[in-house]
Amino acid sequence: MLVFVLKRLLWMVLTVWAVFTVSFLLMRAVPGGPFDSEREVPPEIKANLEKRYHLDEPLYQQYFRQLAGAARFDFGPSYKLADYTVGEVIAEGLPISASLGLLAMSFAVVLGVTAGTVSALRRQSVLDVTLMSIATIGIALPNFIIASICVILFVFVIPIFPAAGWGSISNLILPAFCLGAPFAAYIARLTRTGMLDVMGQDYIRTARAKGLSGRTVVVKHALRGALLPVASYLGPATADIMTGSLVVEQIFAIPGLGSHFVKAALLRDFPLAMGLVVLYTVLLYSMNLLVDISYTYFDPRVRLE
Amino acid sequence: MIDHSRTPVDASDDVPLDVRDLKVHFPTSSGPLCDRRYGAVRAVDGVSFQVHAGETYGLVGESGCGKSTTARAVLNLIRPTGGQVWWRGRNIAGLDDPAMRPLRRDLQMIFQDPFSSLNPRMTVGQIVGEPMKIFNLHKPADRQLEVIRLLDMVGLNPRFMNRYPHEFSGGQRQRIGVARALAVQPQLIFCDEPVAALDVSIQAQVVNLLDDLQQRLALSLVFIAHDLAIVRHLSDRIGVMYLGRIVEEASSVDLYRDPKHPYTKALLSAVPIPDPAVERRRRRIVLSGEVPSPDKLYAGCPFADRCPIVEPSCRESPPRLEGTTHRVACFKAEGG
Amino acid sequence: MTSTGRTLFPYLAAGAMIAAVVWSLSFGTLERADFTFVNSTEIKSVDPAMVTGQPEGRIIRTISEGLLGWDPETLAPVPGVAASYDVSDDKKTYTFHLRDDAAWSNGEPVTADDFSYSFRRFLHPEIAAEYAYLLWDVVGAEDFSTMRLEVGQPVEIELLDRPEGALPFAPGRRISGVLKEVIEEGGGTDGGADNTDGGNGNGTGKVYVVDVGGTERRFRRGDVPSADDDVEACRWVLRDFETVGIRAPDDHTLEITLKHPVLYFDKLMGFYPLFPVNRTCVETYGYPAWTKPEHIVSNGPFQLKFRRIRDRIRMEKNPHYWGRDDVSLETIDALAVESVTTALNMYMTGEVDYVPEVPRTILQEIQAQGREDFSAEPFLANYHYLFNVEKPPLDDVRVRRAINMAINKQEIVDTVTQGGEIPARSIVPPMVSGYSAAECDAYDPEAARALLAEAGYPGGKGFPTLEILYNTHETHQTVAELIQAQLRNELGINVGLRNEEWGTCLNSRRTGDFMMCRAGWIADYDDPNTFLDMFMTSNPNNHTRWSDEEYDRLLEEAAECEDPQQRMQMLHDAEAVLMSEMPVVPLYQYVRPTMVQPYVKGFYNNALDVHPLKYVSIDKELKRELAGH
Amino acid sequence: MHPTWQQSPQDAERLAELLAESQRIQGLSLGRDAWRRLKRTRTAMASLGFLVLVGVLAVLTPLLPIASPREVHTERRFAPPELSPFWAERIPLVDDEGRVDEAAVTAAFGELNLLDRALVRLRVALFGEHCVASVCGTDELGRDVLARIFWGGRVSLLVGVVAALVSLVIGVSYGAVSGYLGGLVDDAMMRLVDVLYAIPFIFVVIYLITVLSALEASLNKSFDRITLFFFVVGAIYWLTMARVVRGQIISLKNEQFAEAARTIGAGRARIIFRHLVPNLLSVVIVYLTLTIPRVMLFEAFLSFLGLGVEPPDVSWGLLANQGLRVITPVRIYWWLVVFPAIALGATLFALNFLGDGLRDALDPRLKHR
Repeated sequence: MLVFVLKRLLWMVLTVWAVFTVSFLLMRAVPGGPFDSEREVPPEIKANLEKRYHLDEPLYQQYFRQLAGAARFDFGPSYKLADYTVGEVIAEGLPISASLGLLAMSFAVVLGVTAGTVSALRRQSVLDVTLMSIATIGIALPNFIIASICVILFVFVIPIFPAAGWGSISNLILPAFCLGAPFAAYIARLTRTGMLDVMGQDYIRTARAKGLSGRTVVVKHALRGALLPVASYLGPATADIMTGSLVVEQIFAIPGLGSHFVKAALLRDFPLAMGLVVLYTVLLYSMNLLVDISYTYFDPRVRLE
Repeated sequence: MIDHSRTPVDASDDVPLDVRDLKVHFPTSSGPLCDRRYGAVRAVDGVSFQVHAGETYGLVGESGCGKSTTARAVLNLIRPTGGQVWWRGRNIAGLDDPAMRPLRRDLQMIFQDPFSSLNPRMTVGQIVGEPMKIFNLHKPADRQLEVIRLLDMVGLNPRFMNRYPHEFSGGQRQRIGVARALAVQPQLIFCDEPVAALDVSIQAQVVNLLDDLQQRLALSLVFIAHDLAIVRHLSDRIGVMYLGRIVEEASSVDLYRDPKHPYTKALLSAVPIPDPAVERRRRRIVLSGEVPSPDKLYAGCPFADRCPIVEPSCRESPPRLEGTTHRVACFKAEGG
Repeated sequence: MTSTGRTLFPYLAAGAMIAAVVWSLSFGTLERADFTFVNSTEIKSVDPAMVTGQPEGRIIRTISEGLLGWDPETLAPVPGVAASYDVSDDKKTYTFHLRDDAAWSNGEPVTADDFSYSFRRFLHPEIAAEYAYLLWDVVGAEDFSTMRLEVGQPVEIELLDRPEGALPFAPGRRISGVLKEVIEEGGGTDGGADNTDGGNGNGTGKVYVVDVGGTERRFRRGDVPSADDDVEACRWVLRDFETVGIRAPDDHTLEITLKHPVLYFDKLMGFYPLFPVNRTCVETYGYPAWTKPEHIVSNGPFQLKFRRIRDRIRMEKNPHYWGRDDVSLETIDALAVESVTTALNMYMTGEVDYVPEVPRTILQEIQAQGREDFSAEPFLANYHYLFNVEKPPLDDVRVRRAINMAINKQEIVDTVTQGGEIPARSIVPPMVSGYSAAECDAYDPEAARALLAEAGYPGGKGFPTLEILYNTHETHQTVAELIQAQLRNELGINVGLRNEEWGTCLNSRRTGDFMMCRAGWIADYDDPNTFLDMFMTSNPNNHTRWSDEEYDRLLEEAAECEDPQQRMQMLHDAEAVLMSEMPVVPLYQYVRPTMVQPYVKGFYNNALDVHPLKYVSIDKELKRELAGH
Repeated sequence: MHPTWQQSPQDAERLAELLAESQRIQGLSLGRDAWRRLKRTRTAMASLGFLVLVGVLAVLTPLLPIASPREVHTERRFAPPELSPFWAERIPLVDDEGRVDEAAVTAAFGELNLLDRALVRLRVALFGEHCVASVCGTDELGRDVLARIFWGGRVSLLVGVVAALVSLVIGVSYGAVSGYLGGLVDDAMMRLVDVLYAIPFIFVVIYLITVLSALEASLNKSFDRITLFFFVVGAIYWLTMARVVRGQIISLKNEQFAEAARTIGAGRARIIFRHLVPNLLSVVIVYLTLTIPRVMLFEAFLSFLGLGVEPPDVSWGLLANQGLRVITPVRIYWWLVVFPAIALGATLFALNFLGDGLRDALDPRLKHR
């Protein structure tokens, strides 16, 4: 196991490097620079600006400069949030995104797995159809529409939550719900399928035949096997939910990382974009590593190679 | 008392399968987060045996002694760590899948678990017909007829060929497995505890089927079981395995009449004898101690810890399998 | 995974989730500030020299104060740190008299030296302020800023070592001298002008021969001590700031000398990039550390309390501010809320007091409701389409005019923008004070068709597909879609749309990869020049590739002109040229649809959408009353 | 070689009889068997019918008597749904001489291909210039929402199908191969997925657009941005599928039937695609039905970056995006949210039910339950 993890960490360094390099090249290949604006800066000042941020150096020098920085987790100052370094931006945003994301995720997992299991056990009953219909709606409606509707309902019609902001519990519930809803719907569907697959298998029949109670069979035997596809999905999903909650963040004015991802790219804030890319890669990679380890839990036959 | 053991076939010179000093070691790593020990499970640790043409060779031992692993290693389903597997004068040990492919026509296997060894998404006809397709046997038009013949041969109603495995009972499924193995007209079949997962009442049917087929088709069989009673019924010769090694090998008759290794004796004593009088008089040998973990290393006889007649000298060096027709690996056994 | 691991796994997973939930719930609630407003986006910086843009301006205006300020209603210059100022007869020298009681937030007085230092920093190439050109009308400032040097000119050289006892981020030791010669590395001398220094100072740089107090010394720019014995390393070689027209004869007097009269120079002094920074603070912590709330020293009516990225900037009253008695608010929150809908939601629930923008889709509705807290006042900004006059058939002025005449601007403002925007027929909004704008052709599809036929495309036959480029934004898209329909219907021209995200779009514009392109312009100060000079041949903002000698000449002469009325006439004439040549189609003048809670007093609409918060107060009675409803 | 493998004549006779009999029972492939069982599931068949209908309508949209999706009527902006007069509206499609006016058709529906033109002509022949009222209301430029839903469906359905195919073909094969081979190959393949997954696609998209624009300029020929969009979808949407499939394969390859397949000499490809992949179809199908809506919404985001549909063309994703702007506490233009949501939702419902039906039909073990 340790060997496995170490090996994967080695791979991670490689992956991060590859992502870094490709992203760097893409970023620089894209037209438009960080100091472009509707109001053209006089060329002399632009030259001063570029010099200040080392953008006048040859590309390979910039690459190695940034790579060296990245290796020390120091991406330098952000171009567009000039008072902060990339590190500070991430340090402020990540905990918020992470807590919101994990809250949404735990909500999604609990709700999704429960709904999926119930739905699978009562296959083709009214309950099943209802739950799965809700799940379908959750997937079909983009979460900004869910969020908009929630705001109208729970902020204006029944004023129980504040409209937006960050700080208190009441600020957190609506966004976490809206963020988690599509994921819950996904998980519900995946769980249901996995569950149906597993319930048809012989070891479950055997377990039933052994006289184990329905609950034990479901929880101890079936669910474990059924969650395998869910686990595969959860890896990237968790990375996404912790970093890509752009829309929900905007609607509820939450100062997480989500908006930075898009804005840094659109505004050509190279250091911030690089920092976020590396962060995301590491996050995604760790999540996938966790998923791979969790395979051995869900299916004991799986060996970590 | 009816003697179910069979008379040995003529010791022919035709020895298609010759396994020499086969070893399979699995690297171990344990502990939740760190590898405390580096070592290897010696699942198969120097197994040698020969299978004659048209012979049934029984391989017996407790669960986990390495019987299945031996079969898999011979068939190159897992990579042997060492040793040689001679098949018709060619060492096939460690061949990769593409190289092994032509040989799969000759060497087949029947699996232990009829429930998971059949693809649930394929019909019986597809399962049995697939090997023919792979090896391009028969004209495509004749294949269905061939499938029917095979199903008929293993005692299944060919009418069911469009059904899926889950619609069959365990015994029927095992017959499907047998038909699949026969589809390529093999010369040797490894039967990996083919009846262990079946009800006792069904076991006999399947064993009889195999016995019957073996004789009708002049197959060589390697029959693996943890139960001596079953093996005795259809084996010509029997090898007894303990902790990855063969500790005794003899003709079926000899082994039953005159077991020499204390482990064999213990195993035999557990076999019920269908005669109440004899059964009552019999003294059972109950082995003490636990089955040791195979990742432990032994300087001496691996059976020493549980052996009722162990002596200090047994723990010094491992015993070798000695003898000509009746071979035994025990310092205290008198030579066969 | 071992069996222990296997049994523990679900509990560990659940535990991690619960921990996250508990942790995320452990945030406290903030007390609402006296005045909370939506500031659209996270600001780039609070350093006046680093920023452009309205959100930044709102913050800097609140925590800092320039020599002059703007009246919240009329935008006329009002006293700031300078209690008064004199203008010389030739309108080239401004003398500002600083008040005695102006103080930094640490209690120290604000002196003329502070401004001199701040302007120097603002102009310095190292800071690379984007707005630096605002001060280039000051004598010598442009040379200083752009590192333009001439032989025989006094120069200052910043060495690598700092004077003893200097603060950690203070500049290096400076010596003054006279530039004798510039030697290009690798031989050859360059006696002429020397523009921006391209090299990194190592190897490819230049050697400056300077006469320092009678001895000739050689300098090369670089970050490490020079290996050459006879060449010294230095950080900067710039025009001597002593020769730049900014002087502080004493603590309370600041003298600024201009190259030529700039009639709006007093207004400029109220523009936030020209606000001062505290030298001690900057030199102690360096950028960006000095901008941290725990370090920053500012001189405005309020000071920074804390900042949370993309959440809020909390400011509180500066107890040392000279006009503290008239400042009513104690705390201010500026929220970085980007979604206009969210801003509206927060406003409607009373969480904020002022939103600078309202969703366009509801403007009609909200106007119909006749809400008193809503206003949509025009301000000095316009929306226009640029032509690339090098792309045929747009190189024909008749085609450009025909297109202009075929666009129904009234329909655009009535149906798309909806906020009461004013259809524009000139590039300078008519509301610019003291100016009468020159207008282009009015909407006349009949004449447009005739003109297009004259240009060789009767009924749009043979006219190639026209492409409109815009950066992705709902309004731009809808406007473009509408114009697409109008041109097709009126002229029979096929119009394609191309949307690009911001960076790509700007690049396409700059490289001329467009036919027609959407653009907008917001005035920095209340003067026609801010709109007109961007169409001069040499102006980098002129993406149309249009060039007209008469136009350039008129603007250049206007810049030198001392008589306001004559100047305005020249500008008018220039605009007339522009509007007959039509490299640009003015579409409409922006309005700023804003909402301000009725209990907010001292808040006025004005042409620059600037709202100094020191005048703002809260009518607590009314607020309670309204909340009671 | 063994005499016993040969059959005796009377045996042959009996077997021929059995063969005939078993053929009467009819051999069924998994596909045909599944189809037979699918036919018995009412919801699945209804969903299939609905999807076919939606597909046909999408193809035949130019034929339908609906308004233009792009004609701007600013005087009717944000008009709520109205039913009467149901048949009074007209769109100009015919010139003075009663022939179909190509310019007017282009103005109303955009550049059309030959088939669509033919359909429009047929429409004019059938319905004249009549079209139904704005039963779904109009948007902020007064464009008919019903027409926009129909024309948007053409794009979105195509997007969904392409995404589904991509993740099915590339994702499943890639994940299956990676999971089955394991070891270093698996590591390398999955790391590639990680890299692709982590590269910020905004830059990829902007870069692609730039390259395409340059190409257009040099070739003097314009490309459809929607084609490029399919490439982007192709590059992104198989990644998660690959991971999901890989996880399943890793578990499945330990099943004995996989080993059994090896003993009968099946090659890797055969084991993966004939033995393992059919056993994870259920997850694949469900995942597909989950991917399609995501791609439809993703398309809207990409058209923000200048990829995907170009206004005034429309897609469901773009319609859904309006939702953000029209739900405010001051006024809710509900029809701009509800009708596109119904279109999207109904399609997804049908997809899901069909998916469920398919997964059941493809799993022979569920036959008797």
